[in-house]
Amino acid sequence: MSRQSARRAQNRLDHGGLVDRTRPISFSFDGKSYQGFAGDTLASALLASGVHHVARSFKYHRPRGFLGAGPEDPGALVRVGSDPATMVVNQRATEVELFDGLEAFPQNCWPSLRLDFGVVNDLMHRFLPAGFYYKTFMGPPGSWMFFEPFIRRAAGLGPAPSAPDPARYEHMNRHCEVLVIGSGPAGLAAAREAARSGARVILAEESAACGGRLLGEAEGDALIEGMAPRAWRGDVLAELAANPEVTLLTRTSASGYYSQNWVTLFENCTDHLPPSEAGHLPRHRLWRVRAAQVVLATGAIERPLVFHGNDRPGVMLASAARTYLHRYGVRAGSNAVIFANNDDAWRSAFDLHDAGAHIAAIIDTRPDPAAAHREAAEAHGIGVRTGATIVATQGRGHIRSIDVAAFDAGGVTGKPERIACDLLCVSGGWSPNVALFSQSGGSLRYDETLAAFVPDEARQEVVAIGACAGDFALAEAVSRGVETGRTAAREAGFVASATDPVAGETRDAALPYRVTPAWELPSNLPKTRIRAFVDYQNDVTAKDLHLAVREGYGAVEHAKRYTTTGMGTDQGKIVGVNAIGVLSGVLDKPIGEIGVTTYRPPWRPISFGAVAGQHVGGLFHPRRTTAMHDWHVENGAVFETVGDWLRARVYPQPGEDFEAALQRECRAARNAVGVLDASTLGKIDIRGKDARSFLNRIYTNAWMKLEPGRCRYGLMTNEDGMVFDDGVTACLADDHFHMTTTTGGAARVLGWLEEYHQTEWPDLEVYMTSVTEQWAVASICGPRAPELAADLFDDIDADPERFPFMSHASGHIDGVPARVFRISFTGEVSYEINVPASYGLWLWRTLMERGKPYGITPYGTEGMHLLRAEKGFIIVGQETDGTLTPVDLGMGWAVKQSADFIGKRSLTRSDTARDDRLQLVGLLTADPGFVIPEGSQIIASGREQSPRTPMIGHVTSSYFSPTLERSIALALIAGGHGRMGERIHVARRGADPVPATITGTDFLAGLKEAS
Amino acid sequence: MTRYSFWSLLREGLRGHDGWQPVWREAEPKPAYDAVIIGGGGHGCATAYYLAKEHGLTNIAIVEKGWLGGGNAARNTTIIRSNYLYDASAAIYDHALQLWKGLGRELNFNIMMSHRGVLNLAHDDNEMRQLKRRIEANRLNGVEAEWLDAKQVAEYCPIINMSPQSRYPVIGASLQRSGGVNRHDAVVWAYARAAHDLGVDIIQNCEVTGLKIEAGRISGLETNRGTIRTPKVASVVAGHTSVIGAMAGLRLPIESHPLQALVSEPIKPVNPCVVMSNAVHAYCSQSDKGELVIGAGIDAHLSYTQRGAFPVIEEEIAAVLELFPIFSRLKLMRHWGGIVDICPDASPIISKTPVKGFYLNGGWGTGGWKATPASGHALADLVARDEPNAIAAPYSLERFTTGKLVAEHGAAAVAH
Amino acid sequence: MIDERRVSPLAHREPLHAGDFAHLAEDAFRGIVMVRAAPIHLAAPLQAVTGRTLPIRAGHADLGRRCAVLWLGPDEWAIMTAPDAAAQITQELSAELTGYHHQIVDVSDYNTVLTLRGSRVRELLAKLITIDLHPRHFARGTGVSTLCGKAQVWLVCREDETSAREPLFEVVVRRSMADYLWCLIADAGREWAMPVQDPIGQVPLHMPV
Amino acid sequence: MFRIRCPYCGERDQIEFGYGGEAHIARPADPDALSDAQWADYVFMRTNTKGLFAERWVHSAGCRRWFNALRDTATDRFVATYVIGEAPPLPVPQLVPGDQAPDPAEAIPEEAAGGGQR
Ligand SMILES: Cc1cc2nc3c(=O)[nH]c(=O)nc-3n(C[C@H](O)[C@H](O)[C@H](O)COP(=O)(O)OP(=O)(O)OC[C@H]3O[C@@H](n4cnc5c(N)ncnc54)[C@H](O)[C@@H]3O)c2cc1C
Ligand SMILES: NC(=O)c1ccc[n+]([C@@H]2O[C@H](COP(=O)([O-])OP(=O)(O)OC[C@H]3O[C@@H](n4cnc5c(N)ncnc54)[C@H](O)[C@@H]3O)[C@@H](O)[C@H]2O)c1
Ligand SMILES: Cc1cc2nc3c(=O)[nH]c(=O)nc-3n(C[C@H](O)[C@H](O)[C@H](O)COP(=O)(O)O)c2cc1C
Ligand SMILES: [Zn+2]
Repeated sequence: MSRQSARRAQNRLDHGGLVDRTRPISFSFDGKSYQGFAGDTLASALLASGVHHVARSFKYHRPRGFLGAGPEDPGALVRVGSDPATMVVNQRATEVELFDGLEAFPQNCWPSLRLDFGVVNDLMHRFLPAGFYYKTFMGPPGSWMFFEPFIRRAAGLGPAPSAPDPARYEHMNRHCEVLVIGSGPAGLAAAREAARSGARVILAEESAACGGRLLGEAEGDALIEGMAPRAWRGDVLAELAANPEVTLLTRTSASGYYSQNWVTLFENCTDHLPPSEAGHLPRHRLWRVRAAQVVLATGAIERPLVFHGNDRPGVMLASAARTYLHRYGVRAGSNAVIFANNDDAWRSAFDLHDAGAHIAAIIDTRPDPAAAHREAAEAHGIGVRTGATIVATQGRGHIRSIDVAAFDAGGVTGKPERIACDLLCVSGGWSPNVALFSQSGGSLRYDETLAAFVPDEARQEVVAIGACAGDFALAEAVSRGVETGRTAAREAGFVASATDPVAGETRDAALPYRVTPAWELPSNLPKTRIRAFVDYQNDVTAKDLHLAVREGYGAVEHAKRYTTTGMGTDQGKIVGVNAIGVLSGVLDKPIGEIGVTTYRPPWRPISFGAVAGQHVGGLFHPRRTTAMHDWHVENGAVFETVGDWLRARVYPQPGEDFEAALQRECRAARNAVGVLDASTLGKIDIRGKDARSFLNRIYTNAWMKLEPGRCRYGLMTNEDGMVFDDGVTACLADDHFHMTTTTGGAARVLGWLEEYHQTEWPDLEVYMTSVTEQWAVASICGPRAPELAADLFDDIDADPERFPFMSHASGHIDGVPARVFRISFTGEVSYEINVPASYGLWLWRTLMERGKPYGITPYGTEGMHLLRAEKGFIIVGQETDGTLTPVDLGMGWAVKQSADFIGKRSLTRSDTARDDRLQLVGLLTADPGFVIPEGSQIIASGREQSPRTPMIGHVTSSYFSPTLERSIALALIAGGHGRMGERIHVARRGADPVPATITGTDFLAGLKEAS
Repeated sequence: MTRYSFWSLLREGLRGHDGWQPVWREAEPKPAYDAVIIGGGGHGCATAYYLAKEHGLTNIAIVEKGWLGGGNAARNTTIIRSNYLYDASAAIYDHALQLWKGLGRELNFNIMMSHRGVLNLAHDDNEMRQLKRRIEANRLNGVEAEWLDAKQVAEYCPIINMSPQSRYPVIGASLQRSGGVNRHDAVVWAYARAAHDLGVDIIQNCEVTGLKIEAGRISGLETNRGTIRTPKVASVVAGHTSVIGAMAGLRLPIESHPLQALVSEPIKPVNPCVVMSNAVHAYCSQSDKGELVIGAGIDAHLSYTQRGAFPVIEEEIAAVLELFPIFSRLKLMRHWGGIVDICPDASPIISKTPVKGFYLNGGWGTGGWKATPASGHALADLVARDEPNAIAAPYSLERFTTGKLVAEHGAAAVAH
Repeated sequence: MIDERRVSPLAHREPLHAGDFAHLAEDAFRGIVMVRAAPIHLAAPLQAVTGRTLPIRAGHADLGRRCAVLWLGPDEWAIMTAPDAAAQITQELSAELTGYHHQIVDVSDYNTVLTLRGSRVRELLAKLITIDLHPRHFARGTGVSTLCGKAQVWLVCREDETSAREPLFEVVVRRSMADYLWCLIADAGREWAMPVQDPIGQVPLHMPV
Repeated sequence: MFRIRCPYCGERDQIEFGYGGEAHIARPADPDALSDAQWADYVFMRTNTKGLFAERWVHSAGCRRWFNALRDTATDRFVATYVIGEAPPLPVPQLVPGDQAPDPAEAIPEEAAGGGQR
């Protein structure tokens, strides 16, 4: 141990607490190295070395120390780590566990913790009250844009990380009969009893060790079931550990309480370990627990008092001082003042005194503290001031002294007296930790005697016990724990003893809890100078709350939002009730009527990583590949994603660019044979005697007469009459169909069919089953496709005469079963060959080999798009956007009049039947070399107007057609079907509109006529 | 009303801030008003303000069942943009954007309107095609919008994951530079203060429980604080539109869904703009206080609880980590939900109804914040004149009967 | 003998081991047949063709060594069988059901089966599956349709012929999601040092300039 | 996150289900006989009840069956689930005027409770 740190660890006791003095740990803070022990937090270790000032507050950059000793602490936020990928900002020093080599840094200060220029905000504080920014910076539109960056830079706490996180995170789903949250005496007793029934029990404890307040208090003559409390705790933990149905989770906070007893638990798995010891564990784990019964034993949180100067480092909750003492063996000061409005806090004076500290004074705002305490104080030689308050404190980075004076309802009455101290223990009473109870939907009630909100009516299967329920006595906590554990197990259907007596007496070391609230304490200073902090993180003072009320923001939710009280990373754990108390004083309204602000999850900040779990990076969303994928990769395909599918888009050959490859592929399909991997098309097997009538109701066109062996193209519309999918369906037998859908629409269509069948027409005898992935599909097309097909099939006659367009056949290829459809999306003779998917790669390789003599060329989705555009076929999702009817698309021929179908009625609504709707047409630019950018808007005249130019349509697809050797485009144009031959213009940014002529959509037809 | 300015702040600073006046004073409901606005959210307060200011109707009241601005106004992620596809949408949202620009000054309240730019990312060609179509339509409609290629995206927002290996590689984006965010609560307070200053009664904790209709015409309303007589009622209650509609016997084309949002802990400025992605399904900006403000899709089920299911939050965060892997160690600080009123065509309703004197403003769904000034402006005009102006006309209830929907789905697939 | 021309969805993956804690492998080319019919019509023919009893309640499965029947819905079952048996079962069952409304589809190529063995498999799966996997609720003989990560799967718990203590879990997944699921499960097994698996699909995409 | 009782599979987590909106809206037998307004009523208009509400769900990741549920949309409490074709086990108020409807959580006998109870 270096001399420096030896000297600095002056506040460490040589015995007591859970720290392991045989395992020293070195760490650094703000560039200086220190030593602590295994079991320390960063806060306890720094306190042991006499360090109080560790942070700066949000707005005024005031020095902050340790107010609490756990997750409730609002101010002691640090950055842990220096690597841009693994550092963590805004960590509570009171929760960071020490490990060897830990590096922590102050944040929100510049250039250093001690000398922070941000302090100008503090000097200017008179001009920067709550909401000051609403009242200024309102010049011309640009003025806020000028000031905003300064405000933004001054705000925020820690710096943003700058490199991706290498850590892993995961979820864990669990079901249990009883979930116990919190492992104080109440939670331990409940978990033990529930577990004895054989029920599955999860006990979640936020801290590194179980025991709750048992760890933070002197044992005195307290007993639990006849044993010393820590020994009892040891026994219970051993019993729980031995039970295989118990999951005991430490460093695990219940973070959210959702519907039907679904609770998330946030487990820190490795943050407390040096990186070398983390092994394969995830960094954090989010448990997603469904519990039949939940027992909330989350304890209570002490609150500070609201008085001038209450925010200096060295001001600490009375209970936190005891926790540092008894759990960590650290005496947080050597000359302490205790300032409280309740009897409980006096224990800090006695415990610190017993630990060798000098107690400079006990100040109680009440005239009548417990007589027993007063006697004990006298016996210890501690001066006591009752009916008094602190009117000011001194000390820059650390408290040096306080001024105490008598007061009454009218204000300060006596002359202030200065008392030196290096620790000020404050207590404004205890607030049951009701956050989770409230999240569960339970209501709260203000309890006048406890001066706190307590759980009232539960809305889910949840019970609050112990301090969380406002039962602050140890005996009560244990007996309620025992009883609740048993009932919870019974409610969950397990047998738990109703009568087993507990082993022995339980009694407290503390006096019964008595408090007299004093929400806002007076000072003798001029009002403008008083700064009594309510929210220590966001720098909200009592005065800010007064201002809020004066300005009409007196409703508790308005006050919160106007002043930002409770909106920091602590979410007002410590200060929430104080703010309400202050408001109640200003508004002169009972606290119960003011109410609380809404408790929202998470109870404590939890990492984004844990929330996302494994589902990030390569595992974010699946990428689906076809059976032929490997071939595409080996042959240099570039891909695109369609839905979740990866599809080969073009296959550029060495030296070829995208466009050249595309043109080559399309020419091959028109002149020889092209082959496309069409496996991703949705496929649905539909069977039943009513299958036909079912299709007739689903598709816009007629299906009653389609013969077995034949195929038909169909459109589907929703009830609004708008096209949402299309595809070809083959009739395999009179009662048996093979439907295809778009790649992206497969799941939706199957769902659609099932929905209508199950909910509207359950009387129809029809079953559907997805077969999308049963079949791998290679589609060959082109003038030489029949020759290749003839070579290929064992037992199907490929001749287009005998195997005509829009028919199908089943047969074999080299003995492999195949379903072949003579359908075409390119205008060329095509064979869509389906084989069982495991043969997909084989089929593809076979095609490439046998197709060589015919000039087979694979083409990708881009070629497919181009080829079909030449033919004028639509792509749902490219030509359509959910606002087009079959008629708009020029497919009125596919709309039957004979019978109803989904969406039919919508087509005749007055606005849907109008003929000036957008309609699908072809476009030929005057300049055949000019390819219109897709998405271009179409205007009537050759000049844009100002300020706005009316639009008459837009371009949906556009290519350079290798077949026509010119550009072509598909477009939607208002009333387009009636405007054939009309000249329109395509608008362009920064250039003149381009003239083009409206044509039909089938560009190949034009070609045929011309030739 | 004390005017807010740098100087008044200075003066009050020296005197302990004793001189500030209430932004509005609580009013007791009067027995009768010339018009009553139900709902004290952004749209309701704006409506009252414009009614008073532009139409001189000052004997009016806003009745709010809870605290002013406590509905979606309090909960929204404040994304403001006007680059909508259709003419009708461009007209109203751009009108709003123009009004936002001078609103702080007009209302003498800094609403922190930050025109920091909104990026809509494209991850595949189809998205690119759609965005380009929209940008072109915007341009011709006189709405500011531009296309950024991948390199420009990386320059504009350097923290976006630009790896071509990622599941949703970024291939470009549309950018509206004048889009941005503002301070939601301030907007409500500012409108309320200005309306109050013009004589409007602002009545909180006053829930409308029934409408009085006589011979097909509105004559007043019932509240938990008594009956109010009035010839004109405008319902501006967002998620509760169907509930008020039912009081007039109307079934509406609206479903109310939870929409959730969340904030991270505050950090120093890192995200310079608003980033939205349809495919990944999330959006993210950073507030002036430093929290990342994140949102995404609605919960599928109907609910009035202002709560949604946690998996939506999980997916939202996973999506944000796809766009910004560097955020993984940041922490979720709070998440919450609002009740949004979804119309089938993702466009709002600003309409007369079969009941004379009863006007509806609703169906803004996940994206009505940005419209607040224009929505209030158009509704005020409708209430005053009993005829929709050009901006409101396309948003009548009739469109669901005739089929003339304003289908902005394509343009608004991600909630915001 | 499996036809050598066939390629299974996970042919590019080797079995993974994480000590005794978890083993992951593909059981390729299993025969799988989807059956839809009314239970009263199906029970006897199923017995006749496969020798199995028709499970009629959610979560129930009749798991034989060669042939297993899973309840998937009130009129929907899956038959999982040997690689070469599916076609025959399809035919025979269709024949038996002639005259009744039914649908029988061979989906052997649609799916593949992942098998998981080892002492921590329940825990591993619980990272990805929300149903209750405690042995009291998910014992041998249970089969359900549920979600595993983002993949829809059938999860079956059955006797493991290689271990008396631990059951064998089968996860049936559609072929295009198999690689995703494989990698996801391997990642969930990281805790027990299961090797890292990179998902396929890291391929060149066309990036417009 | 809800736990929903599928009438076929029992209780499963919400993520396994898809939502289908208001229940018991029968598709008109003869749409052509309807006026534009009547048709619009079927396609677009919804009760959107605040309170006890009959709605449709589909167990999409499980048995793929559609079913109906009664849920209180003001509290998210599930009251019952039942198969398609069955009448709701409790009368479902249509056009609930605001919050004046009796609080269904109070009005519903415990034994009618389905989802949410063990
Ligand atoms: C999480 C979330 C994120 C969003 N993000 C964006 C975004 O980024 N950009 C965007 O443009 N939009 C966004 N929105 C949508 C936007 O918030 C809303 O469209 C808009 O705020 C609705 O208008 P409002 O402000 O008037 O509504 P509200 O603030 O909800 O006002 C309606 C008021 O009516 C009151 N009311 C209801 N019933 C009664 C009654 N019976 N009697 C009296 N009063 C009643 C309510 O209490 C409420 O105060 C978001 C919404 C949510 C929930
Ligand atoms: N005399 C007094 O004035 C007074 C006041 C309050 C408490 N107490 C004492 O405190 C004890 C109360 O026992 P208890 O068991 O009710 O409470 P406890 O405070 O002993 O234990 C609560 C436990 O819950 C944990 N916890 C809180 N929130 C959590 C979360 N979200 N997730 C996981 N863990 C969480 C805490 O870390 C803590 O360990 C008794 O010993 C009682 O005498 C006394
Ligand atoms: C843009 C925006 C920023 C917010 N920032 C914070 C914040 O910094 N701290 C906080 O606690 N809550 C923040 N909130 C959330 C509110 O506290 C609150 O949850 C929200 O207004 C919904 O209200 P409720 O939770 O009271 O129901 C923010 C909300 C919005 C809309
Ligand atoms: Zn089911």
